[in-house]
Amino acid sequence: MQFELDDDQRAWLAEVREFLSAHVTPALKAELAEHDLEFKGGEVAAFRRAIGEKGWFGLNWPVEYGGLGLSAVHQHLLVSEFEYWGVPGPDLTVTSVAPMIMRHGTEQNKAEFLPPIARGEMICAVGYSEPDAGTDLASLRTRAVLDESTGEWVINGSKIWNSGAQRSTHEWLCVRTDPDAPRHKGISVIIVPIDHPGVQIRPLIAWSGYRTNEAFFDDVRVPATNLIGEVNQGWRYITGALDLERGALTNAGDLRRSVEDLVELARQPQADGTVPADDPVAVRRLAGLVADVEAATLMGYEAASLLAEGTIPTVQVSTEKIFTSELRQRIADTAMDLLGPAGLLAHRNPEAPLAGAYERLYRTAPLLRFGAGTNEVLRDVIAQRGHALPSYGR
Amino acid sequence: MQFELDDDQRAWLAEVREFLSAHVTPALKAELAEHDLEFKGGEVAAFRRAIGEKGWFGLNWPVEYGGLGLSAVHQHLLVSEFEYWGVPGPDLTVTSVAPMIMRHGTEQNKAEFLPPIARGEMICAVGYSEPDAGTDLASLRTRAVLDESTGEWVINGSKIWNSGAQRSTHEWLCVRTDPDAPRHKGISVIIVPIDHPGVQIRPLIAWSGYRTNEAFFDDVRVPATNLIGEVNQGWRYITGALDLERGALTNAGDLRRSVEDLVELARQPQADGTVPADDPVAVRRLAGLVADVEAATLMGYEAASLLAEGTIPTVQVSTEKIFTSELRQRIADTAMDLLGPAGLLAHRNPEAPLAGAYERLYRTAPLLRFGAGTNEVLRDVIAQRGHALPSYGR
Amino acid sequence: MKLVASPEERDLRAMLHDLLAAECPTTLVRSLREPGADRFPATLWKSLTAAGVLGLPFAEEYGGMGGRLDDVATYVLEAGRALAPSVVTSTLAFGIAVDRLGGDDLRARHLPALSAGELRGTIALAAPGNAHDARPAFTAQRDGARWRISGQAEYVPDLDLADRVLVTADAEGETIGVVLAARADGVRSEPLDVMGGPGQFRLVLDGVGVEDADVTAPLGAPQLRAVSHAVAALHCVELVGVAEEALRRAVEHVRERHQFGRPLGSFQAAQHLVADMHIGIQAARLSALAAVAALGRGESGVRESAVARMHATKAAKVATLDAHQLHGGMGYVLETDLHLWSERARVLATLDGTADTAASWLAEEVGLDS
Amino acid sequence: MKLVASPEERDLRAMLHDLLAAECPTTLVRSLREPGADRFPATLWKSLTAAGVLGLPFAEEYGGMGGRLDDVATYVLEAGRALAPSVVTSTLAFGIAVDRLGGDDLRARHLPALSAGELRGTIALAAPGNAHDARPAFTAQRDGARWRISGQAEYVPDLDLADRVLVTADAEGETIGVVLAARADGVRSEPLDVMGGPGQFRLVLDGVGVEDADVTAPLGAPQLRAVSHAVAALHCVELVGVAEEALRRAVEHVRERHQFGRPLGSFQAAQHLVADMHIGIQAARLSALAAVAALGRGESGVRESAVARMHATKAAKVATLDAHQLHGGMGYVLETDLHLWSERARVLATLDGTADTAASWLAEEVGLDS
Repeated sequence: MQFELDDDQRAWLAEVREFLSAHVTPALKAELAEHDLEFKGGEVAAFRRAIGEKGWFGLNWPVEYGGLGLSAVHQHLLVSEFEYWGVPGPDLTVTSVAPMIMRHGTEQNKAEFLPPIARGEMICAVGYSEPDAGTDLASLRTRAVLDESTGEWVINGSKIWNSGAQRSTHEWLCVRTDPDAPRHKGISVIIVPIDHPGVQIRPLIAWSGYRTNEAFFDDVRVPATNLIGEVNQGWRYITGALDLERGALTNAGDLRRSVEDLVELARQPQADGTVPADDPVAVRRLAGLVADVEAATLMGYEAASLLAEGTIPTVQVSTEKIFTSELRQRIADTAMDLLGPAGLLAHRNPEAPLAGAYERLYRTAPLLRFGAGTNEVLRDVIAQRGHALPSYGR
Repeated sequence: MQFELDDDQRAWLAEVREFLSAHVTPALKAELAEHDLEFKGGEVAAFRRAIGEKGWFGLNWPVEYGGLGLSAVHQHLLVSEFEYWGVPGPDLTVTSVAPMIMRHGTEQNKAEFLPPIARGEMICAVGYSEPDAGTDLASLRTRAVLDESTGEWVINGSKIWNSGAQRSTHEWLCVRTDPDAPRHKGISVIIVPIDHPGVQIRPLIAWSGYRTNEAFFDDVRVPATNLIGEVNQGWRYITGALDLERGALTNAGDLRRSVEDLVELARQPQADGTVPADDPVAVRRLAGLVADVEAATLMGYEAASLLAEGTIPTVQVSTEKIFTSELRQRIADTAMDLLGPAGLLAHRNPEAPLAGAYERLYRTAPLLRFGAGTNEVLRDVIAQRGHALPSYGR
Repeated sequence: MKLVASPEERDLRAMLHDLLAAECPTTLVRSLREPGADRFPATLWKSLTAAGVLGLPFAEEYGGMGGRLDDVATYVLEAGRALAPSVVTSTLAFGIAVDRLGGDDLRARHLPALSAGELRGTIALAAPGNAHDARPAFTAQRDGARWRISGQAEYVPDLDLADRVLVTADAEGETIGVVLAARADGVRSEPLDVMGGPGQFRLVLDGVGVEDADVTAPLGAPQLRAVSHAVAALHCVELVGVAEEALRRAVEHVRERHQFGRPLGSFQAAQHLVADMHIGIQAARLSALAAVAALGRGESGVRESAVARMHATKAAKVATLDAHQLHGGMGYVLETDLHLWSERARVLATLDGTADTAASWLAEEVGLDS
Repeated sequence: MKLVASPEERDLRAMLHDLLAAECPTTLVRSLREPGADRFPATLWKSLTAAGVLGLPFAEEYGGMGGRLDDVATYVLEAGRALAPSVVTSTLAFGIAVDRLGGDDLRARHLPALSAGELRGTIALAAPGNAHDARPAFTAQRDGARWRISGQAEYVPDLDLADRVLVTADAEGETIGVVLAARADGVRSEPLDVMGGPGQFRLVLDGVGVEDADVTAPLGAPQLRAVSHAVAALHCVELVGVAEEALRRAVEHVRERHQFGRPLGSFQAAQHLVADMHIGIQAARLSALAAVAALGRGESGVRESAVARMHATKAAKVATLDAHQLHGGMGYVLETDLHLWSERARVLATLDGTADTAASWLAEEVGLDS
């Protein structure tokens, strides 16, 4: 095991930081604070173009697919650093969808979809969950039927938690193509352009202020070739993508920043003149967070190292996902405790410490405990896949 | 709700304390420290006789059965106070076994067994668990067959965690009397004198140093009238007894003492001159324990109040049992952390703080998390009985 | 010692539960926090007045119900469950402060109107984030026959709706209580935009003139603390109500929602989350009611108040956050309302002091202050 | 950065695992702690020597294997799992201290014998319960050509088995390292009866005479701390091994044990206990190895050591106690051995400092010391 960055990794990180120094402007931060990820055009869009120009959307793709051929560790370093700076980097389209197309897609899938993804022109919303099937993806009911006469898939159904649909170009849509097969066997993945007739998006606003969506599909028709890989094999593709998604979602870059900022804030006098860090109990809690972020960071490096060796580290990523999501909640709660009443001030209040970052984090944190696989299901995964305990029939 | 002792309760508590002041001698404490509860005769035996003379073994029994007819709250006050003083009080025989005989026993059962229990002459070991059936009592296999020719039950099988058998006079034995009935339906309770031929006791020593036993029954014969209540109705009797047992086991009197002693110890200079209570982090942890003991105490009063109204407060007692058993582990761990290396010293070491009480508590604490119904099963009970969540088929 | 509700207590709770269920739906709660909305719940206020809630703890001679502080707790528990607007509790807190700190005259002038629902009040008695710190935030200076009050206090609840506000002021070394008209000359109120919407204010007094009749006799710190702890203990009870409702909603959700072909609530992991919420709430409920009882008996109650806060803040935060976990996405979108309880929990868990703050009160009580 | 074991690391671990599985059964562990037993595991010692364990981190010129501190960690992890007698780690700690603090002469005199398994040692470098406090416990006074060493230290491991002990002494304001013969005149050793049986001692020196050749050059606090933290970090790795074995045993038990007609391990509550043990152990394992790596690279490593202790102490205590929970009564009786790991966990979680102690090191590192 090597616990230090090697020369190549150090140089890469320096390049990423240089890019961020140049492109993370106050205007970009202001737009993000105001619009989160929801704003079409403007500073965020320009920032995304700059990332695309570096080729970083496909940084860990093979060169043959237009990627840079860098390793999962490079990817991890970049994503963590973007998180640390609080800016959006490569999203699920490049980190989870594209790898599955490379691994399982037909030659036509690859030719048709990978180049626009690499250019940042094709962005997918991920259509897995349905109103009546949350974590239990395999019970999904959105149907796709092949119309032999036109060679088109005809899709009917609806999806929920369809995040980013309002700024996406396509759906990476999970559908049932064989209603008679056992639950996991009749599922396929189909790419659906979001501007197609019959697709409708309804916003859902989360506690965090984040916008997600419901998506409705009413006799939506797409070419047969929009099916990814083989028919009725979709379960494998989405579970693979989910593992990658969990990996991408569970870097601790933003948590490191949150804790560093909190440590710094705790050393400053508050409005009433008290300094939180003068209280040894507060210091003890902060030290606990620092130690947890260090462990989370190491978990991230371990998962990336395993990915770089070609394995999908399901158990490690589940561990990391649980650990970081519960840590996020501890950070938010500790911060609000330390800041006292001032910590309740919301972000538009000019007196809010760090522009209300922790008040917001408290509202954001719950999502990652249940999102991307509930922590309960992932604990089952650790026990069953990591320690060969028997399934209890879920 | 009344959060203060009333005059009657205050007078009762004063009487209990007066008794303890008179009878808890250094000799008694020394014997307890050396022999725990295991020593036949001597100071503990004399102490038990004194309790019997007060009539306190049957303090909450109806007067018709030779009891004092006092309430469950009186019982609770006494037991908590005995725990606080660190001396054995009324044991399971009087707090769980006898009430079940009163409630479900035949007239002959009552006449035969209750008077000697009240005098402290009949002490039962509780024979529930078997080597292959721990928490899952209903799968027990010890058999009792009625020999019609002699009118005797013939018993074969074995029991584990048969605590106190070495100083008991009888077994309160749970046996299968109808092997063809569904699991919970063919179970009966039979009283077996421990000195009967065919009964054999093998010691098992626990991590705490406490002695428990395996008990073996090889063609043991007892009169048909030793059957408690009705045949094949035993499941009801033992679950009722178990609820009472949990209530009796989960008073927080000893925990209150542990925390008070620890607070006091933390204020004294240690061998190296440092005072644990000078460290605000240590103080914060101690304050947490104090707050927890207060809550545990209130839980105990609530359960006793409900018992006094005639209900068996299953959910409340489960709550209290989980809370106090996990608190016990926190107290032990906190104490060892606060005392540092000196906290590792075992009780025979003259330098051990408080005669190694916390080193021992650390070893004692695990028992009550899994004993008397594992905390996992009791959490199921809270969810299913307290909140009507569906059984998952255990 | 009898920790079972009496029939009277059960009846009162049931009555208040039904009243709030009927007249304080979440649609009302939500509408009151809309930007620019009138924050006063006029219809509900009327019903609560009619039910005697505003006069619960005051003597009958002042138009009150002659109840105990415990009865106020019964209301506040249900208020927490229903997220009843805090102006009711703030007004009760004002009344309790007047009752305990003022003389007959102040009582007679305010409590009857208050019990009749005709007067709304609030208090600024303790430091924000520390109910045990009752040092006066204001100063009082003699100006002829009047007093001039100056200074500022933050996180004063419902100041926008109050007719009167009770503050404490340092009058040349002595602490006095001062009852101000909330809209008198020299009173400035600035909204603080906190989690969960409006309701907290900065109160700035710039030489506000008051008569001797509006001022209490000099007050000792223990006397002031007994009031601020009583209010804090009631807030602990409110936290318990918030937690109970979050638990109830979570249980209802997992009973109904099916995943993997069975109710979510049949999974042992879901059941254990529920059990842990239940355990935390039990600890909080008993210790919060014990604190109210002690303070209602006129004891200093610091120990009980500290214990209550340590349990109630934790139980309410855990219950609301774990309710989110049990609801999944379904509880995370605004339209399903759960966040309303989560925000109330976090706000109430902060204002009178966090668990760490309360632990410092408790440490002092048990001789562990160093 | 590559957090995957190399083939060489995997091979070394497998070899040590097999060796200890064969030669360090719990019967041996138990027999060494019987009252009055000879605590030296002669046969195991021979095998470990033959496998090169005693010389792992030392240069080949001193008869060592020329390995890194990370390789010692590989041994210690397996030692934790097997509860290998601590005399091995104590001797390695002595060697590491001589290697890092002593000059060529001290190294040449001790490391070859040590690598060959012919010399046993221990150290008394840091305060009990605080690896970061490396102030000398002894004083050294000039007595002609010799030094006279006096003072006492507690919780010195394996002093009964050691030939040499390295202590630090205050020599008129400068700190020097001193290598003593453990049975020299004036050396007194008193056993401390700690949890889990013998193994810790009070070392009392009453004017013990040593030559200049047995004394190091003056040492700075950072240099001393680098050694005490290296040893503490290795103990963290040992805690991880202890935790891993407790988890392994618990998993084995719940896989085999049936209750309610199904394996205990099929209950979700059991699976979640296992998952939480796993998560804690992962945090501990990675941070402990990171600390060893940092200290092996010659960095101060205080931050990493603190992080490792905070995770490893918790993970090992939780894993052993939850293993008891999963075993129920079956793991609570002495004859099933589980308590051996539980005791080792609690002892190791105490000696170099608790999580709270380590947190104070970390706070200082991140500028939070007040």
